[in-house]
Amino acid sequence: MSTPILSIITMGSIAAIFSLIIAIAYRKLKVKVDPRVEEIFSVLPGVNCGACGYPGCQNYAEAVASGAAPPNKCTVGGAEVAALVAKIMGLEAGEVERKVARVLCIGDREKSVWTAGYEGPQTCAAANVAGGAGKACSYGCLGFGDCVKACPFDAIRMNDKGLPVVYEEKCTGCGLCAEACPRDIIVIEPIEKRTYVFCSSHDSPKRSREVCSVSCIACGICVRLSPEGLEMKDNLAIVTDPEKVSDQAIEKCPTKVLFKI
Amino acid sequence: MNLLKEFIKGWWKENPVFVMVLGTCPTLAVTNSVKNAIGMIAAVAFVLLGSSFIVSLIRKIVPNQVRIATFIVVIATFVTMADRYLAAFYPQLSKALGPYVPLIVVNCIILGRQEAFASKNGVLASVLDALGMSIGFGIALMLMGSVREILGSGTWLGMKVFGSWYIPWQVMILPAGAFFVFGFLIWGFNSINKAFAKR
Amino acid sequence: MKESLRIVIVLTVFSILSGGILGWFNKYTEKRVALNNLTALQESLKAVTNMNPKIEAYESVVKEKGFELYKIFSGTETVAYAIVASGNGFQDKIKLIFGVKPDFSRIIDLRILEQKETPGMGAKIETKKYLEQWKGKGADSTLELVKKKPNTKYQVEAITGATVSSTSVLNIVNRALDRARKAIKEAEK
Amino acid sequence: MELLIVFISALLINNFVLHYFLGICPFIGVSNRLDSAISMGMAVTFVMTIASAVSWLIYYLILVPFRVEFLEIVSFILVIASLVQVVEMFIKKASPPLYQALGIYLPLITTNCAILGVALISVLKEYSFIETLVFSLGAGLGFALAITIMAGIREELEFADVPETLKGPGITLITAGILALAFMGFSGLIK
Repeated sequence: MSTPILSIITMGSIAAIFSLIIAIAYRKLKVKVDPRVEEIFSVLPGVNCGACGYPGCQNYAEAVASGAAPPNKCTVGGAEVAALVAKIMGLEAGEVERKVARVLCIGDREKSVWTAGYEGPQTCAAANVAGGAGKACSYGCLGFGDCVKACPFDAIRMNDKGLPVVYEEKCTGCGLCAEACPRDIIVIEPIEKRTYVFCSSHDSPKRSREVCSVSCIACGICVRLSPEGLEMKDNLAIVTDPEKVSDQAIEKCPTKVLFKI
Repeated sequence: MNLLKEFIKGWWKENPVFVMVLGTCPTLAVTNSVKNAIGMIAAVAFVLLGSSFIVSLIRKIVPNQVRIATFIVVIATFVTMADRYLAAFYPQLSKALGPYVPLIVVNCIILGRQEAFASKNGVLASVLDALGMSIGFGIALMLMGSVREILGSGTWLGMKVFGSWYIPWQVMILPAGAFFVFGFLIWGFNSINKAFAKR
Repeated sequence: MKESLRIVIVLTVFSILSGGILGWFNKYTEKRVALNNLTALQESLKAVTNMNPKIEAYESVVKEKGFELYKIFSGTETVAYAIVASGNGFQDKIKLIFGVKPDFSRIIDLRILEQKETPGMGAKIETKKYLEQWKGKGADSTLELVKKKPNTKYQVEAITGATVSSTSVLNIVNRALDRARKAIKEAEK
Repeated sequence: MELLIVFISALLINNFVLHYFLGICPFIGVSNRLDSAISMGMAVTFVMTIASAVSWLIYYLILVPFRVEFLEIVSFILVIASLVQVVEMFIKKASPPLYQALGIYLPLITTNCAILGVALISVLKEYSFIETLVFSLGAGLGFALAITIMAGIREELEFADVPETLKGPGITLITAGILALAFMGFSGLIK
């Protein structure tokens, strides 16, 4: 018998035996799996290269489905896969609209008071531990860009005055920047919500005037003008319903902290 | 999904070796000389193109449980053809590459591209993507091969680069050197990307 | 049931297809590969016995794992023996071939076929300088390694900085010689 | 005695990761946590031994008699892929805790160069069945040893002041280079 026939028989028999084993195993060993894991796994490249730090895509899919892992750890898949996975997870949470990051502080180097220089490690986390790196306001943005480093989509960048700026079209609302910010001034909100009090300081009116020229000094004018849209909580006005915030309240705000982007 | 982007992305932005760190086994193993690197690039390119073409054709009819097994059989067929061809017509190169030609079967790039791309997109896109990835792989291997050969044995493709005053830096041909060169190249690669990203 | 049937059919069909293609493809390359191996063997035989053995001029006496013995003829009379032997080197296997006079008095020449010794040090066993000295070495008793210039035909000079590789080559040759002598005695009985 | 030499050479001298460059992808990817590295090492050793045993049987019982040695690549990888698929299904069903610790690495193993590498190299070196088993055990443990050491080092690296662009694969490879240098010390162990 010539070699090609022999090789066909060999390959055919090996494949037949093993595919039979797989088929039987598949039928007998069926195991119920969370449908979302299947859905995410189908989107992942399936290279099982472990670059995401998880040993294999199946394990990473399970981690994302159970919420233990962020949707963008798959370097091989890059941005498209991350967006897809985020969508699957996002979709799962019910609302359809996209979420974006908002930075609730506009006190950059010029507008806020800095009482000391800082030589320590150039990260917000370290600066925050070292007493706020000389920034008088103990709630405001330190400007060392931990959020920028954390963002895998390059959707947030520091402007020249040391304040992070969010690029809405790139932001997938994954929340990594919010996690990275030691002062928790970044919030993840639906994209439609555009009116905020861009300050997170709970200092007393006197103290907040001293430390920053664009801080919420808890004067209460905006709350009085549109009570349904705003609420004063511990010396800081917070927007509860963006539609109910009247233009008058925005004009009347003495430090121009309440506005619509 | 414009096809040009698929083709170009494999060259630098999503270079399979430096960015996705796939296919590292041959990258480290055969780049002790540029001649071997070229041999490996040709083999991988042939296999990647062939299998991407076939996989994108058959992707609809393969059930999920045997997806990896079937794709691997297709890839292995191409690899065996490449291996037999090299052994027959280029015996020196086949001996130099040794066990690494058959190991292209489990090369993470090829199976990666089949699973991530070819099994989800049309034929033309898959072939273009495979071509792009092969070029990216080629660039990476040529870079690695040249650095290691020039430093390690003072020659490039056999031609003497330095005069006789240069004492070859032996470690570059050794496995340890391969790791160092690859590590530094990735470092350089990331720094360049970061610089571009910043602007 | 249908699903598992599909599994079996798809995988088997593809494997058969691949088996067929490879079988057919192999038919073309097989002859060339065999030819390459044959010419490689003849090259090495010629190199170590500096005779030009035409295809029918040699005969394989012993072919085992790690040891092969060939008898070289010129006309009908045995002109030399060629021994292929391999053993553990510094890093990995070393495979070498050497020619011996029919009466096992002298080694004609020696070539290294395969080695993965450390480049620059152990790898020097492939250089001309090292291989030259093997010509004419005594083959009728065990050879020994010396660090300086050898003065008898049973001494081989080691490569500085690669003593382990040099000793390995020496051990392989000594073991191969003993084995060859035994094989020849049996062949004559 | 011969078996010990084969074992030691696979474990230390020609370590599969640091000398033969096999199994680098998981070596870089999964070596950031010690526990996952150890489980990965065990899973690789476990499948490697079975895979090379089955491959040896196929080679000497089917391929050689039929003189179709060129099929070795296709048949070995087919066996490995199916074996991994079945073992994964079996462990997932039999004991989920074991699957949690070990099974999740199994799909990773099909694309692992080391497994096919062991099978091919043991055929290349014409090892007997016992030698192949010992060789693959040594190779698997060598892989596990290398990846565990690397995981230990990388856990320390988390706190080191590594330049931004060097983090991830870059620093791992340079550390692996130093490890490879250290492992070169084992050469010449066997005369």
